[in-house]
Amino acid sequence: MLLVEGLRARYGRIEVLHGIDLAVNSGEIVTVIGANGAGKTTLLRCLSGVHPVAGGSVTFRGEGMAGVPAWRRVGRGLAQSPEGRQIFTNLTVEENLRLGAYLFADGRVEKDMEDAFQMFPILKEKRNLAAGGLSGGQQQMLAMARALMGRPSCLLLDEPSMGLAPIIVAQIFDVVKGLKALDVTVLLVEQNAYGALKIADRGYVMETGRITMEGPAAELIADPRIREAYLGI
Amino acid sequence: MSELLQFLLSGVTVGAVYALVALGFTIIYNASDVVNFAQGEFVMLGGMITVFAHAAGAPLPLAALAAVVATAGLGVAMNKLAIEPARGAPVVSLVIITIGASIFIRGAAQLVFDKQIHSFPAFSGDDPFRILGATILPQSLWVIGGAVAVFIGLWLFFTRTLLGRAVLATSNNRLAAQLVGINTPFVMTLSFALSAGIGALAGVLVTPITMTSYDVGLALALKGFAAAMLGGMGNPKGALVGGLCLGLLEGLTAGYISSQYKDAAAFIVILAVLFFLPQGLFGRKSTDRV
Amino acid sequence: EIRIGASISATGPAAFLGDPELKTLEMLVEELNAKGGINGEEIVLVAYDDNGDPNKARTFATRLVEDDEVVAIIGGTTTGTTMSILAVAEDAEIPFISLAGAIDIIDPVKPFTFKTPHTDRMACQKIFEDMQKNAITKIGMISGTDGFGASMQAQCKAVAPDYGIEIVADETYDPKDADMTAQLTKIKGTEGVQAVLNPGFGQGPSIVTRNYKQLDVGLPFYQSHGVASDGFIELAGAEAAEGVRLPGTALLVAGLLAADDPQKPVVDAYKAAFEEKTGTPVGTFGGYAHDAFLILTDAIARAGEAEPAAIRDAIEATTGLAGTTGVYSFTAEDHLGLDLSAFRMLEIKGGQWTLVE
Amino acid sequence: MTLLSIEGLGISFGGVRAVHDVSFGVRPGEIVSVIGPNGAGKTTLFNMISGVYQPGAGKVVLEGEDVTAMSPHLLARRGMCRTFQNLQVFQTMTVLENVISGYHLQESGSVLADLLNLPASRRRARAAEEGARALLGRVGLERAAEREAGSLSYGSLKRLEIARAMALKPKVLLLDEPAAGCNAVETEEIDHLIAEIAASGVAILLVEHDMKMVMRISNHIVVLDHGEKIAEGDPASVSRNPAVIAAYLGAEDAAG
Amino acid sequence: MRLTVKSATLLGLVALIALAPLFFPSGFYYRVGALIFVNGLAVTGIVILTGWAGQISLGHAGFAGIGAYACALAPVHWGLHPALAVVLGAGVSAVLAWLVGRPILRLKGYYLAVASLGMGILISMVLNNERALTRGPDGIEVAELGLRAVLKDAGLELSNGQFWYFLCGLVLLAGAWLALNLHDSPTGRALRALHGSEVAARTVGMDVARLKLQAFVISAVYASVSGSLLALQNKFITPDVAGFMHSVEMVTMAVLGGVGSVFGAIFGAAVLTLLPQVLTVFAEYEQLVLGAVMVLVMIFLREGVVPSILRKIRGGGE
Ligand SMILES: Nc1ncnc2c1ncn2[C@@H]1O[C@H](COP(=O)(O)OP(=O)(O)OP(=O)(O)O)[C@@H](O)[C@H]1O
Ligand SMILES: Nc1ncnc2c1ncn2[C@@H]1O[C@H](COP(=O)(O)OP(=O)(O)OP(=O)(O)O)[C@@H](O)[C@H]1O
Ligand SMILES: [Mg+2]
Ligand SMILES: [Mg+2]
Repeated sequence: MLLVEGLRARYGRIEVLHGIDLAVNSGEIVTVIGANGAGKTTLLRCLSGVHPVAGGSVTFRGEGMAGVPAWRRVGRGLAQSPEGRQIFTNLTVEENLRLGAYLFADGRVEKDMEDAFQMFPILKEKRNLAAGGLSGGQQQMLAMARALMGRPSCLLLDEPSMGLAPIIVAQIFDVVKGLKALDVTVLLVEQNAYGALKIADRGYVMETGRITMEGPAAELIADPRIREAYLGI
Repeated sequence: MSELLQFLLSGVTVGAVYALVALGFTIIYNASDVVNFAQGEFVMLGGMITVFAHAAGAPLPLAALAAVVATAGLGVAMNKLAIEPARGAPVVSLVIITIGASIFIRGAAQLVFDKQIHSFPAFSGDDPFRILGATILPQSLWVIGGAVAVFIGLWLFFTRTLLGRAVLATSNNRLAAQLVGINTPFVMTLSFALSAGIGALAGVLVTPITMTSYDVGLALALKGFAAAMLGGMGNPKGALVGGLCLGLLEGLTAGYISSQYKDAAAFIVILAVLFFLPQGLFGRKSTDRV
Repeated sequence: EIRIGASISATGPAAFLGDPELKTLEMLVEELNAKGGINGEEIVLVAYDDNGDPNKARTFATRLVEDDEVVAIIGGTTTGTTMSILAVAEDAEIPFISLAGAIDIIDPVKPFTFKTPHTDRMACQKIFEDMQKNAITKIGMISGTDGFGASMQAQCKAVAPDYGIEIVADETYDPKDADMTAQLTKIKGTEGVQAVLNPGFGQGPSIVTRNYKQLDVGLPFYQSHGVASDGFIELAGAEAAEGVRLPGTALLVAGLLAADDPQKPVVDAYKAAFEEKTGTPVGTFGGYAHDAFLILTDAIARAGEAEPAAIRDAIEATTGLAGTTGVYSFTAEDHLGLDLSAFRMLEIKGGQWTLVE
Repeated sequence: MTLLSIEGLGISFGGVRAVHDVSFGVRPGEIVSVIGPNGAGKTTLFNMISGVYQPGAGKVVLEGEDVTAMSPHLLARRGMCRTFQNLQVFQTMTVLENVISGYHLQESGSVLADLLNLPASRRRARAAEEGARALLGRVGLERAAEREAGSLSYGSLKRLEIARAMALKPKVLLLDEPAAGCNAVETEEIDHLIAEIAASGVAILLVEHDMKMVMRISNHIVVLDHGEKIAEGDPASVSRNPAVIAAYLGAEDAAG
Repeated sequence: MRLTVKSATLLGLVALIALAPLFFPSGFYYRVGALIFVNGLAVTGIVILTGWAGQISLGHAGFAGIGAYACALAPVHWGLHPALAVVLGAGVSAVLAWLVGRPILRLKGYYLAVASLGMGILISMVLNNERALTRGPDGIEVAELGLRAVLKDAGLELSNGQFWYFLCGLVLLAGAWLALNLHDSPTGRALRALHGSEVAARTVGMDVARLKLQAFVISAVYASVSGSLLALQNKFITPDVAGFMHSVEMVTMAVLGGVGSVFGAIFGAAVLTLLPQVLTVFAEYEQLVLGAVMVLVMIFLREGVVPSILRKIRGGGE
């Protein structure tokens, strides 16, 4: 589904990704974990096309993504729920959701919106409020819901559990797990490494711009190095 | 009484001119947070192209249409050549680019056309309508009608269409706009085409009243900008109301206080309004939280 | 070669004046060089566009004097730019012929500064003379707030009492205003107004004239020499402009000049040449530049050498030189060289300029 | 003795009660956590305490002085400082300068002295810089000192905010989700940092969704839901409170 | 590192001012140099206000107008020495800035721009319309400063052009030195901080309203002194000095050169002062080329010439 080979990325002249190799198979949930500043967000930004790639290649469903602008990738089914939520603060909650389905504005929008409201009832309550007025966690829910509105075939999630109450975190992980049934592929970046690894099929560990470990999630969770460095157990 | 009415009609005429120019600012602003200082040049081009096409033998309606289309095209070119290549630049830099573009367009217009003052016949003649002893020219009604029509069009566009929301979304958060699949370069192109077209339409409508020459843009843009800010930048309703208020203020000040300080009165009122409503009459408060 | 400098407002708010001025100068230099220049020397015109910005005008004047080493300067489309150039020219002792109206330019007389246009005070006097003839004693004024309008407004107010004229309404408009009906309504409603005078240039007076008609004011209406060109009639519309009077120069009524009028040959020649070259009708302002060039080249020819001091002396010695604006005779006390006789009262009738007698 | 006491604070937005009648107190050296579901009003409560919002009702009392709706910069003078849930760093300044900004009250003199670069002005600036470097060390950002703040990753920015707040040497420190975006190990480091600060006598008010952290370091927990205080007490009692479990913790997490 | 920015800027300026005359082909270039310094001074104020504090003003020409007309009026009406008139102008500008700044600095972005624009237009309108005092749009003469004569008596004979070149150069140096001092001082840092986040600035104890006001007043004084120098140098001044276009020009110079950097902004002033002189070779294409140059510079050096180039050399992020 998604194949990354030798991916390099820079900010100015400083290289922060030094050749990342990574593959996500169709229908899989893959998680990337790593310390602050390891380059996880940068990786996702390269995949969704909002940050230029300095080397290597990204292939999505067999097509090279070089030169394909971000908005077009969305049309091909690659959606991202970005770090820092990035919602449209001046638009209402409902408008945010509708724009989530911008490229697919047809009959199913209303239904998808109902689904989103069911998932996060609070959003329904606030549907006519400018999204900037939402609480941090509510905004995070909105970002997630908006990404789902586009019915992507592959979803890139950057720390979806950040700032959410424990009860909602559990729910988010359930939703992600549930996406599998809908045949949505997920690349999940998480600081809640434990939760992420528990629902993921496979995982990658990233350190200062390199992949240093990879394997089935269950193995990683048991790995003592990971337990010490990321799970704090 | 008839004096008061005449002052009001004068104010409405002028106000409608400002409103039309102000409306042109809203789209580009809504798409990019950039106040386009070349907006006045679009107005100038609308008038000048019509003048020259008309002089070259084209019937007035055709000349006007050509002017609007050509100016919209120029807006697109400006976006492609000057704004898009600077994508990601700070807003002030983009504003300076629009200032540069306006100097460029003015410089080109003075070469392509000339430096004379021009006009063309009013659409429905020059016989004023008389109302209770006061008069208004038919062309003023055209301008007022044009302003209202553009306002309604924009209002529907921004509140009723998904594309209109996509424009708002683009300025609110360009990154997020891309991530939901909005073709942001296209949104920018569209907004420049629309803004330029509206500017040109304004030029076509107001020229029989204000006349035109290669350098009318700046003064019109300045007043249009002030009007848009008074009403609240980005909101079509604000542009319309702001323009009319400004015009009425000038008319009434000229009539009752001092024509010398009518612009002063206008700006003092703007300052006073902003003191109480920092976002203008209808501007929306930013809802970002900490 | 003889280097002549010019700083003209070919663009900016006074472009309406400066543009024909610059074109005129360029045309005349070409003509003169085609005829072999002055005393066999080629004329080189170093012309800069000062945008109507006095600060730029001063910089260009410095450049003309220090860098281009010109022997004389023509220019200063507006009074503001003229005053800036004047200071430089006087310092460097370079003769300078201004194209702007204000009386301050030559009053008091400065050794190296001359000017070709009538002063705005003279325009007021000419207009008031005509009003006096028609027994008008109370008038309303509506003036542009640009330098031209404001200066003439002040001069007219100063000389009005000499003609027994009282200014009972005094309104202004910004040069770029779209509608002046409010001001005109106020004037119209003022007790006892018998005529209205509108000093200004550019599109303002055309709009005022149209609004005047729109409001059906119906009183005698005077414009200034600032709009003395065919373009004004076109913009205001023949119908609205009907009956408007203004002081103008021979240039506008070239066809009506008597065969023995001393100005006739100059006027005809300039009109023909300019209109052929640019395709636009001549106007008063191009005429000012024409006369400045004429005075300067005439003086250089008489001086026999292209030395600033000699040129200055020769200019001051000019007598009976017919230009488009009038017949110039300078003296040590008079650096304008024109009197009221050169101004002609014109009236627009049926879309044409006619002489008022 | 309570250092900071909140008495009946409330506010509403467009008719919706975001916070209603919340009261509690914080003593020096104490860590009080405010927890609750998303949208419960925690950040809004912080905004009212720190003077960003004007409370619709109630009082904020700091060291016996009524400081309700006082401008944040005056509160800072009285020893209150905070961090933000939605990052508020000075993006174009260097990381070091961001922290030095925290010394503003200690280092700033008159503008005139600054314009003329008088020795006094320089001396203060030097002292601030030394202090700032030390603080960067404590949050693990010493290596990033000269970088532009905008180029840091999310988690690093969170820590930068803490360092900046510490620079004020506050008496009361409000931390809004300091560990968001940090993994378990990094969270633990922040944990220790907070505990250290509290140990030096600073009263700490903490909002955090990481229950492990909250339970570990809080002396006292206040639970909000729908803007109202639904429970309060020590960690053990709160985590057993059925209302809290239902509204916030969920069955699973309460256990682990 | 940062100390070198300051000393590099100052050394660069000193070298430029001192050495440039060696290459002047004629006296005219002293005039251009002096204009660059005058504009550079005004723009340095803009750097403090806009570049650091992030507050946009489209009305600073108004303060230049006050400075200029103080020099035109005070010596005539109150017999003040022109040098004291400069101080008076700066004082009036500062007081006005303080009064106006308090209400309008609450506004943000374009709203502040339009409010300051209104203020500038009001000032320019008074200068235009109060003929009795200012002699209206045609302008007014300004008294001779007289310092050149004093220098001559002291044995230092300079041409008019040279005198103004070095005087304006010295004032600019002083202005740049003060501004650079400010940059790294607590106040300067606070200004830059509130630009980044006003809320955060408040919570670390910065009195944001007061800081903005200080920046506004300081930049007004810069503009005022620059206007005074222009008036004294030209010995004649018109209300154009207070016009909207002059305000726009100041901002344009600053942004073009790099609004966050004193050297950049002065560089921008130099470019935009020189360009019209260079572009005269394009005759009627002048405006066209000027517009194109501005657009191209901003496209390729989007943060302004100097900061963009520095960043390219250092190789920082985008
Ligand atoms: N705009 C930028 N300019 C320069 N460097 C940047 C920029 N954004 C990020 N970086 C650097 O790139 C590296 C990777 O950052 P990134 O945001 O991808 O990390 P991350 O793994 O997502 O961290 P976190 O868990 O804190 O979100 C970091 O060293 C960071 O400082
Ligand atoms: N400016 C505002 N306009 C409208 N509603 C607001 C505004 N600020 C806060 N609210 C509402 O008040 C409620 C409380 O928000 P607050 O940010 O305090 O929640 P929180 O407890 O911090 O949540 P989280 O854990 O998600 O950060 C929310 O429902 C929010 O929508
Ligand atoms: Mg990240
Ligand atoms: Mg919160």
